Amino acid sequence: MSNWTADEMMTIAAARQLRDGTSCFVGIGLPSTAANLARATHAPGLVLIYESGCLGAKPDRLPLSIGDGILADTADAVVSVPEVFNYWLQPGRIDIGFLGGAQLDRYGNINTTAIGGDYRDPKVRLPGAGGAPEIAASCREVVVIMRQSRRTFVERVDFVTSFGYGTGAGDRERLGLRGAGPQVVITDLGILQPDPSTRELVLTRLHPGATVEQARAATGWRLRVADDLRTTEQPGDSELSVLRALKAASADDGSASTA
Amino acid sequence: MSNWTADEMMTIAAARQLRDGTSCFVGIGLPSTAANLARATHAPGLVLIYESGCLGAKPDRLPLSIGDGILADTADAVVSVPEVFNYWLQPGRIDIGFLGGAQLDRYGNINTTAIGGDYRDPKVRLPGAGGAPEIAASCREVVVIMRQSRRTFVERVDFVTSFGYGTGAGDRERLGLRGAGPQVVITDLGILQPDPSTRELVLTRLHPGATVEQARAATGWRLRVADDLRTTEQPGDSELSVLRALKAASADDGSASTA
Amino acid sequence: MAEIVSLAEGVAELVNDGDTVALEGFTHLIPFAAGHEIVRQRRRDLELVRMTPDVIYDQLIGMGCARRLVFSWGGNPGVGSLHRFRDAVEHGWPAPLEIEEHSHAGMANRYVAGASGLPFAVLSGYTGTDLARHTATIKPVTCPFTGDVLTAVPALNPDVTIVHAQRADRAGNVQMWGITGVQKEAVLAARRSLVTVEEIVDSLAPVPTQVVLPTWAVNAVALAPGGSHPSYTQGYSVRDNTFYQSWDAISRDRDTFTGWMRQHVLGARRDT
Amino acid sequence: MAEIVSLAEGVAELVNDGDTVALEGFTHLIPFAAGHEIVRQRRRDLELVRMTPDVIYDQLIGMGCARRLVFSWGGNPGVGSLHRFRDAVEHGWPAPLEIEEHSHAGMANRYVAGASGLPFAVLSGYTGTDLARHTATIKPVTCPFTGDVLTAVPALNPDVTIVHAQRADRAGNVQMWGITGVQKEAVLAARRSLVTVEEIVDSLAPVPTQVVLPTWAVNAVALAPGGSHPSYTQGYSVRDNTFYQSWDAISRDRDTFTGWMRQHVLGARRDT
Repeated sequence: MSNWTADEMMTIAAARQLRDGTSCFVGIGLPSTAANLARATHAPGLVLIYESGCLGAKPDRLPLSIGDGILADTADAVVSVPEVFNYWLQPGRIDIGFLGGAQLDRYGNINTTAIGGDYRDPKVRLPGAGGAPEIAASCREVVVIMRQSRRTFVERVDFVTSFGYGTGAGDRERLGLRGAGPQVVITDLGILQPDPSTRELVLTRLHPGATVEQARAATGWRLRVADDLRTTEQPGDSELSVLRALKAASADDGSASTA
Repeated sequence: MSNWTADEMMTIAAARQLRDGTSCFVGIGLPSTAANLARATHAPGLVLIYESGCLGAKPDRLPLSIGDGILADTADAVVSVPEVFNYWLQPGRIDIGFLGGAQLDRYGNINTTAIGGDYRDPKVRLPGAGGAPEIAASCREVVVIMRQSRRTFVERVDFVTSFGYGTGAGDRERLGLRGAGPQVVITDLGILQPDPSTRELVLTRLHPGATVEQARAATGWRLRVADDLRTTEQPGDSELSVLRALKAASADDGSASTA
Repeated sequence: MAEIVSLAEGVAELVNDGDTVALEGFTHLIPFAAGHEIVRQRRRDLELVRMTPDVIYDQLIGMGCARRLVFSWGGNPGVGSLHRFRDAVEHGWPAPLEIEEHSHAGMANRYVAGASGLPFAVLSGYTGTDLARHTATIKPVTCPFTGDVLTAVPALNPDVTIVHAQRADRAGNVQMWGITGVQKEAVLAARRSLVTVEEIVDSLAPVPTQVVLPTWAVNAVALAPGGSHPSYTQGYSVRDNTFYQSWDAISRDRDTFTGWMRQHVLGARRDT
Repeated sequence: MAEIVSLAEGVAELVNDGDTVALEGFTHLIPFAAGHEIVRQRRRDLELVRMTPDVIYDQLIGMGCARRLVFSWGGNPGVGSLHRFRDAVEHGWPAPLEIEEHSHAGMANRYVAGASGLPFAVLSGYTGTDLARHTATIKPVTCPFTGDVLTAVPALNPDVTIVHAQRADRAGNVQMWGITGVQKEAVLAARRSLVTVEEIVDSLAPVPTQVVLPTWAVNAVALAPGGSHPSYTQGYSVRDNTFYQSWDAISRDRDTFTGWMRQHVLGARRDT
């Protein structure tokens, strides 16, 4: 099983970011796929929290929405939507916020609202915020998973739906945001992480077969490369077979959505 | 069954105030006894709400506390304590707030906090507020049941735990309180109601056998008597037998308590 | 006490042109049958309120029932865009759609404030985002004890809230379970409420995760079996994910959409 | 993840002298066994927080464990006074007791704010009462949208909250049902939490009206069958109303009280 798609590599690299025994607030689409892959492989004790109010959901197939019945059926507790945001997310109880997005910028800010034109008269109207702004603000750390392209990885997002590092170091602290922000961004080409001093996203890993040139070509700002750039470990057979089984067992095409 | 105690007359007169099909937020002790008597006689559709979170409780015996198991077992819904106060009481959904008290004044203000001395160093320390301040503020109207004496019916309460009409007409409106306030006070001697113009509590009814002189002697202010003073209808045989059966079936001595 | 009515009666009595209307149900229990009845009764100028507009509001918007939308996530879950919603926002078809946009946390708290009889709710949210710059109903509020600055959002009090539930008893007490989202708050926040149910039974046996709405907190209950399709009703039906995916093609083109609505919604009752 | 410990270990590890401690349970599920363990371990200078102090705090106060009490109703439900509480407030025996007094609505909202990670909560309450004049933790707050003046109360965040529940599983997930009062909020608002349970089981079958606290939201779980007596645990025991009534006579006199505590609490374990 030595061949795989870039999407599979991305999902597997994202799943590896989730440590066993931690709690993860899961957006739908790519994050949900990766989180469920992690649960099915190295992190059986990963606690999945969905904004529909399902705490500790253990789906055996990928849900298409954040409110599929399988999530409630398998959850440790089902609570109201106000409760999941007020009692569980807001106080900073949740370790990892796992988000996708339509546009991401140099400082990890995410746009899922509108692209082009003016907010009142946009060129492309996206679904909007959902739970993302508070997930990005309150989780101890944020993991982002997004396909990389010059259109999606931009110098500055057209609309800040979810705050990353704003304009750089110090902004989160100034705003008094609880969580540490986007600690890692996983793409179909590699992994970006914030520079400890400037908070600018820097390429720290390339997936097997991808090149720095590809990554730079797919990034809308002058992408810096870490001195110790490393290569992601290729997907293991079990990772691939479990991922393919999960997707086969679900109606989900894994398309981007952050409900 | 033509003989009865003043307490029985008081409880029966109070029960008669509760219309069928209305909702009633019930304090423990005398209010709970009267509310359950009403449910067992003329008001089978009376909705009893207890601050423990029991909505539509239908106890077949008198609970000793507002949290007895029989209340949860028979309720239409059991909700959290924050919810019963925030979603059910506060918005003014509940028709009648049914309260007791240790001290009541000329304008229907109730004291269940402290008597004599200073608040920080009281002569007698009472249990305190419980749910009463917001019950008195938010229910559409308030019914008070209290044994009448010069010690308990005073010119001005030592401590305003639950606001009635303050210092008279207009105070509730000035404070923007949702409910209409204490519309009727039932005692072991008769019934007092607020004067429509001044809001001073006036004797409008005497229980059979009681006299205006007794009522005045048991009141700490110059008690005014309504021009159309009437006599309470005496307890019916069924009212008495049901009340006695309820009390026999319960551990409750009906002693004052507003938990 | 809730009145047991037909769905057509319930919508006719409770939903007026120009009303602020909330149809809630968080992926689960979305009241599609009621939404379709609103389309059939040709309500206009509605201010639609809903956390996740979903396909149901895509249909109401595309049929020209809406003047304004208050929401926090307007997509087709797991599929992508709501094309009628986008067409209204991007091109003003069939009519311009004014939007008031929040986050889920903000919308949930607005319903909580509405249900609690408070004019506003406090949360720690929107910080650093552009939402706060574009949405007038997001303001700072200062803690009188610590001086911390937090975010205030105003209460939502719809003229009418409509939700779908598993069942009601003959007295009009409503019982729902599974993912119950923000429905209790949405009903308690509203001036009037209509609940559609899968069945009306003699008595409501308690169920884990249940939310019970006492009959005296609801205006009307209407029997509408399958009334949540293509959403689902736990214990009665499963989510029709295939329909949600097919909606992408149906709704992408104005004529295809209109034809589909004429055939499946307007044509679904003879009186239209 | 919650650790399964003995009650003695749990109290020793989680409750320190000088702590702010909340033992909650609204008539139902009052954690008496844990309160008695606190007395046996001779904790001192505690700030006790509880909506309804009840007999459990009458015992802690009478045994000199408390420096301060934050509460909203300090009586013996259906019986009358808490004599040890009154003696401390009226005569400073066995030590002066500082009090911070609220209404139930205020206390409940203070726990809600604490559980929500907010510094304060907003309610419409205390209006016109003397409580607002004597309690510093009640302040006005103005709605930034309507200008309405409401009431603010600060969050409660106990150092440790202790509650009693029906059962837990071996992973430390906690399940309680019946009247669950403000326990979820009190546990989530606290820095540390201990839950005593009637039994520890392999798996938690869902129960109507249940509240589940996931193991990762609790610090420690201790087996304490009958640990709520003379309160009760729905499905396991009934409220001992006779004891509540007899407490009136036991607690009225200082020596009778002390003797009773020595015999039934201090003497109830050999290590004292």
